[in-house]
Amino acid sequence: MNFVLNTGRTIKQGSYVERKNSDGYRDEASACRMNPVDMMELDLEDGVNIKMSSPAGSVVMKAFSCQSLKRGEVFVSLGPYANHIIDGETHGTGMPDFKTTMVHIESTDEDVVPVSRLMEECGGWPYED
Amino acid sequence: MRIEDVICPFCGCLCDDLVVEVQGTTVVSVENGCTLAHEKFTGDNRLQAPIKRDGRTWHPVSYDEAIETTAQILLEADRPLLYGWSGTNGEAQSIGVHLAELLGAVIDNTSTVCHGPSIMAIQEVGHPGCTLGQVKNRADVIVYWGANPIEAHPRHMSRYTTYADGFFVKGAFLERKVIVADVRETETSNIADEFMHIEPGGDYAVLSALRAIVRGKADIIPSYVSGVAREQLVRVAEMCMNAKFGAIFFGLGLTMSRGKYKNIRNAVELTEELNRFTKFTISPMRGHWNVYGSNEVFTWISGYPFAVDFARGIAFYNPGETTSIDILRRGECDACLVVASDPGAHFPKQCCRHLAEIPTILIDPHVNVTTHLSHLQIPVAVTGIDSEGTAYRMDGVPIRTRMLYKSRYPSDREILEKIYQIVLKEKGP
Amino acid sequence: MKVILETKPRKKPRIPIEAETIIPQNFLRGTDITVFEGNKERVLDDLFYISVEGPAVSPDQVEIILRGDTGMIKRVGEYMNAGRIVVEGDIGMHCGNFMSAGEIVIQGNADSWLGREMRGGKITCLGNAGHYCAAGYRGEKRGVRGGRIEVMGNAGDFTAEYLSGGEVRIHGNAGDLAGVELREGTLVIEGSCSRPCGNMTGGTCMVFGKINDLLPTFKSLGIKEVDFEGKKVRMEIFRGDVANRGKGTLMRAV
Amino acid sequence: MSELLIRNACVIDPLNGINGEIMDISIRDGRIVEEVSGNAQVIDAAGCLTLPGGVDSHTHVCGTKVNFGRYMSPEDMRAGRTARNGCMHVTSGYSVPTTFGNSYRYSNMGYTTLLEGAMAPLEARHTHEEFTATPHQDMMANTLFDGNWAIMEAVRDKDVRRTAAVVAWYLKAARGFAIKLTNPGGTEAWGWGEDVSGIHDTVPNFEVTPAEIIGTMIRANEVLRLPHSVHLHCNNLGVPGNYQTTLDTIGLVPDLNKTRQSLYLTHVQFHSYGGTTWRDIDSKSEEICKAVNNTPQVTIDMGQIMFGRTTTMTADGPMEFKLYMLHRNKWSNHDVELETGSGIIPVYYFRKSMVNCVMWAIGLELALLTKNPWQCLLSTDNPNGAPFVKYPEIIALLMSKKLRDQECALLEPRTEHHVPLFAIDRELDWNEIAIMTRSAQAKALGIRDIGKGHLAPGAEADVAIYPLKTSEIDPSTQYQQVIAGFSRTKFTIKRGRVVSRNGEVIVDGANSTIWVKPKVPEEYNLSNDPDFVRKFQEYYTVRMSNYPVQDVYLPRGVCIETEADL
Repeated sequence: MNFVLNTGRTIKQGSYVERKNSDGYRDEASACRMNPVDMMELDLEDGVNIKMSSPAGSVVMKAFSCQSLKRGEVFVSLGPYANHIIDGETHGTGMPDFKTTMVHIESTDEDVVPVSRLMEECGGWPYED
Repeated sequence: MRIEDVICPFCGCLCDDLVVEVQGTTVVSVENGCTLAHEKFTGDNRLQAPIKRDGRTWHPVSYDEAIETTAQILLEADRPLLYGWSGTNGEAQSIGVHLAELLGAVIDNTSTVCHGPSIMAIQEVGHPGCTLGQVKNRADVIVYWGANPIEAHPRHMSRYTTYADGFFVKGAFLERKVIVADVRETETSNIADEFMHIEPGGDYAVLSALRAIVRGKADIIPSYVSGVAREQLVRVAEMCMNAKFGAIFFGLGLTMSRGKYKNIRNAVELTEELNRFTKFTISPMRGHWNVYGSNEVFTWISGYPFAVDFARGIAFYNPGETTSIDILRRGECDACLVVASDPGAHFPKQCCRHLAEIPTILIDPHVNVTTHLSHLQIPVAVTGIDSEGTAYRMDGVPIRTRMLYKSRYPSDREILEKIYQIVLKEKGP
Repeated sequence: MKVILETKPRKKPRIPIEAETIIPQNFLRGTDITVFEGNKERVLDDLFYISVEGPAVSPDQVEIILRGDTGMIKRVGEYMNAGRIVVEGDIGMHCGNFMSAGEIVIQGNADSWLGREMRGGKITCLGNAGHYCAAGYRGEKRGVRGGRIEVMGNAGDFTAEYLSGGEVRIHGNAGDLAGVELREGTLVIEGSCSRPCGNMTGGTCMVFGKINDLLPTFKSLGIKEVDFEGKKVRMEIFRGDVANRGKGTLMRAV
Repeated sequence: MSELLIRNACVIDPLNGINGEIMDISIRDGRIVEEVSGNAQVIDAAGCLTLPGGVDSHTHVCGTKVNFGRYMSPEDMRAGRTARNGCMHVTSGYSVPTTFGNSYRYSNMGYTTLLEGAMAPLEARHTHEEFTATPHQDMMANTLFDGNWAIMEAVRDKDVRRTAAVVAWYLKAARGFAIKLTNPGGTEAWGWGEDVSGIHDTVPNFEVTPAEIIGTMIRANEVLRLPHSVHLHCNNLGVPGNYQTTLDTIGLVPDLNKTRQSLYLTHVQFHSYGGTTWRDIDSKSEEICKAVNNTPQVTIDMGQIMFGRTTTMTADGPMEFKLYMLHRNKWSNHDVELETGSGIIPVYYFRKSMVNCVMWAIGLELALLTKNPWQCLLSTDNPNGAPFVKYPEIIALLMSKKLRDQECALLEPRTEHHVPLFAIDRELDWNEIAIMTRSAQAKALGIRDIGKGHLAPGAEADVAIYPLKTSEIDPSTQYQQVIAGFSRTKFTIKRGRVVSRNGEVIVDGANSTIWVKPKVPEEYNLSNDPDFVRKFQEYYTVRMSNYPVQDVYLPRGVCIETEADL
């Protein structure tokens, strides 16, 4: 099923801003809030893993129901998970489409990977302290 | 030790009324601050010493070696990018711009992924704004557009708007009307007197419609504009025109959605139109603490607030071309210095890939997402906690942050100054 | 005189070349010209195989042929006032900026800001053009003021932003907000576009394909027959943008 | 010890009564001295015109509003871009250049001391930050009090002493130099989108009039014994018929100080309009100059406009909005809580516009009709009337009737019937130009005693040597040489060091910031005043302890302490 992905700040994401390698940050940044009816249609339980994809890539997140979202719209706090599927195209403005990216969502058995693994996929190497 | 009137180094509100209790080199309690402030002050996740990566192993290096390596990487590059700057003070930012002009580098700040489009709009139509105290003391109508201060700027409403009593508005909560425009329901929209629920990407059309209504052309507006009923638009326009003092605050909902800076331009022009009837101001909700300071410092030195390209010696500016996202996406730069920010967390994957491909150096107190993409990280003191310097509030008011205790970390200013001196020596005066 | 510049292989091919010096008038004095590759100033010879055929006494007798990997070369033809440039492949950003006379032909695609703030002359792009094709400079109130830009393929977003004179013709589709802030002059889009002419204060825009998300502040004046290149075409005429002065004309083929 | 000897200088030093004498100037450790040793570095001035370093007593070069002018104007930055070169930093911009651009260009014109015309105390830190990035000039900041709530309350209570105490507190907090009033009362009214229309209007909610604010501040200024007088931007700027407001204001001024004026009226050109609309606007420079000639206790500056592109910026928020409604280009406004406001718009002054031509003529008329050059200073209210790089052209216009006639022939033809300029024959001489560009400015600002604006032993060694042989040039016909000469010094010397030479900047520079600290008795220290403190904490959004500018922002601060008469 296709959705419009919106990203933005959440207070929880903000409070983990200096601890981006923590489980708490991972949980918040990979939480995809969805309209409960959409979740029903995709047969998703609260907290199950989903795979979100766009032409730019795909990433595993967890789905959470959120009454206040309209059908067809999903919200993820800004961060590396959402950025895994947002394209770098800026339309000549310098700003990517962080608020209006079309994505596909399906259920998955794959796990949410830690932030450091996401960066490893980009060619980096995890630093563990 | 109890320190009063401490300035919070988290968001653009720059609240300066915190009371912080310090024991040795640890903050043990924070009064008056929001959750974000509390986390910022009490966080204990500092990187201990400079680290360097050789292939797949990380190992500690000395500050001197880290500084020397950084300078050499920058000197060797044909198109270095110096990115970030919002989490540090003006004094460090100033060295950064001078370093960029010396190197012929591109220097950009985090506006690129927050209010860069707001700046571009202001460059087209200007900015009727004010300091936050004007709003607090006078405003009877507040508009939050594509902004969710309860999550992003938790004390904005209590210090400056909805709940802040002022000289001419003694009972703010009762006397002030709040209008919220957003594409989703939020904690902020829940307390609004009027909530315009706009379809994603529809802000430009709604703003155009409001402008037309204010110009007396309500008759041509269709019955729904991007999901908002014409009746509501007329009602909102009248609330604004009848305000004694209105203030619009807008967030990334306008800067990041379809049309980008043209949305903000439209909002600014609506504000200008409203000034024919009453007093109206508009202000961006600057997010990342001292990001506005980086715009100010870049401007007085180079003439441009962000995305400045010194490749040809002179300063050149063109968002979409000289902005970090574009330079990284196109794979242009061949070295990157990241200061006081985290592009790994906030840039699209394509950009992160390029950061991993080139020598990327990170100057930041914490292990963050960019750490994993870097080849070298230099930990520094946190401005506002163990280092001091100037920061600009979202409304342009400059405040000097304090050093609460002396730590073992050097400041970013000291590190950058040393890098600058090495580069200067190499490049000649 | 014909100047052929063929690119040499580069170590870092993704670093843009800033080549505002590549304009016909500069070659009258020979090929001793420098460009920037990133922050390094290079002589033309470092980056191109150069061959010069025939003489010229004035710039209008100079034709420059760019050949090879030219997609990262920026500002070719900036401030050009005579002569001809032919790009056999793609061309980088800002081709033909501020150009006042002469001709540029791009056989491949053009990157963003093609013919930015052009004053006169002619640019033809046989492929697609990027964003801000025929647009204005940041902060400047007037964009293209004269001349003609023709794109045989598609153009990106903000096409002909701030158009203040001259003629822009897109044979394919244009992107979002085509003709935004249009003031004077003519924009013709044979294909489709979205939200055209936001905040226009004058000038004319004709769209022969589909208009997606027409802005709510355009007032339909009905359907009329309009002369277009000697033919009669039926168009729906809109006046707009009434969010602003509402003195512009937007037409949609019916 | 560093020594410098300037040989064979043709010196004009009006404050010391020297007019065109060929002499040597000796400099040791940044000061002028009687003589230097044989080891001194020697500069041969070869009979060139040598003046004290230029002083601009009203310019906008640093601070929140100036920087916003840059921020919003990438199109302005396209002009004037230079690459880094030696010790010169990158510069950009024409009408609002970068700080280094301002500094180098002023330096090339021989200016060594600048007064930033308007600084909101709340944002003073910003001004001081930019001062440190303006390396070649000593800097001072006028501090805005026009809409200050504590001031208006004290004025309402007719309490000159409390007014003085408020001024003292803010000047010290802001590290400011002098009192600036911009459209007094009008900026507070603008908080509600309104304005005042004359000096006897009442300011909404504060029950005071501009006349009362001006009158009380003039007295408070003398109570505090500040070096400079009140620096006033009159009400009704840019409005046809506003000359009456200006005359009313001049009529208010008592003569309270023997060493300088009691009121400084800035950019008076913008305040000398007759008529009732833009159609019948005419010049009232004769009336204004008559009043100035009869009121020696006032000093004015011209506020000359020059044709072309520039940016207007002022604390006068309502005026900028009116101007925006005329130009419809872009408009920025920035109201500052409890204090003042500001606005910025880009403008273009056209020769085709009769209004602009009248404005152009008025500025020149003010300089030519004011009898005493010590009372009328050369300025463009940079960049409002024109960027300061136009000063040499203005000098030439004042020195040459022939050049004026040439220019007048190009004006919109109706202009002649609206201005007296065409009939004015006066041509200023070198000495008068020296007075209007440095000596009178130093005197008006009250900085003569710290060694500014003159070249007697003890003075700061700020010297401008121009490639102009006054004995060989007739300025009334050779105005092109005059323009070229004043545009680029042979040498600009700042505190004994050559900072620029033939238009080239040769050292990095290190300026001073001059500020004023009035000492008041403890009972007048408002930090201890419960009412002041309570209102501060309730209505400002910055805590009182975070408000004052820290010393670290003035790395080379020069503090002028005064003993208040309280």
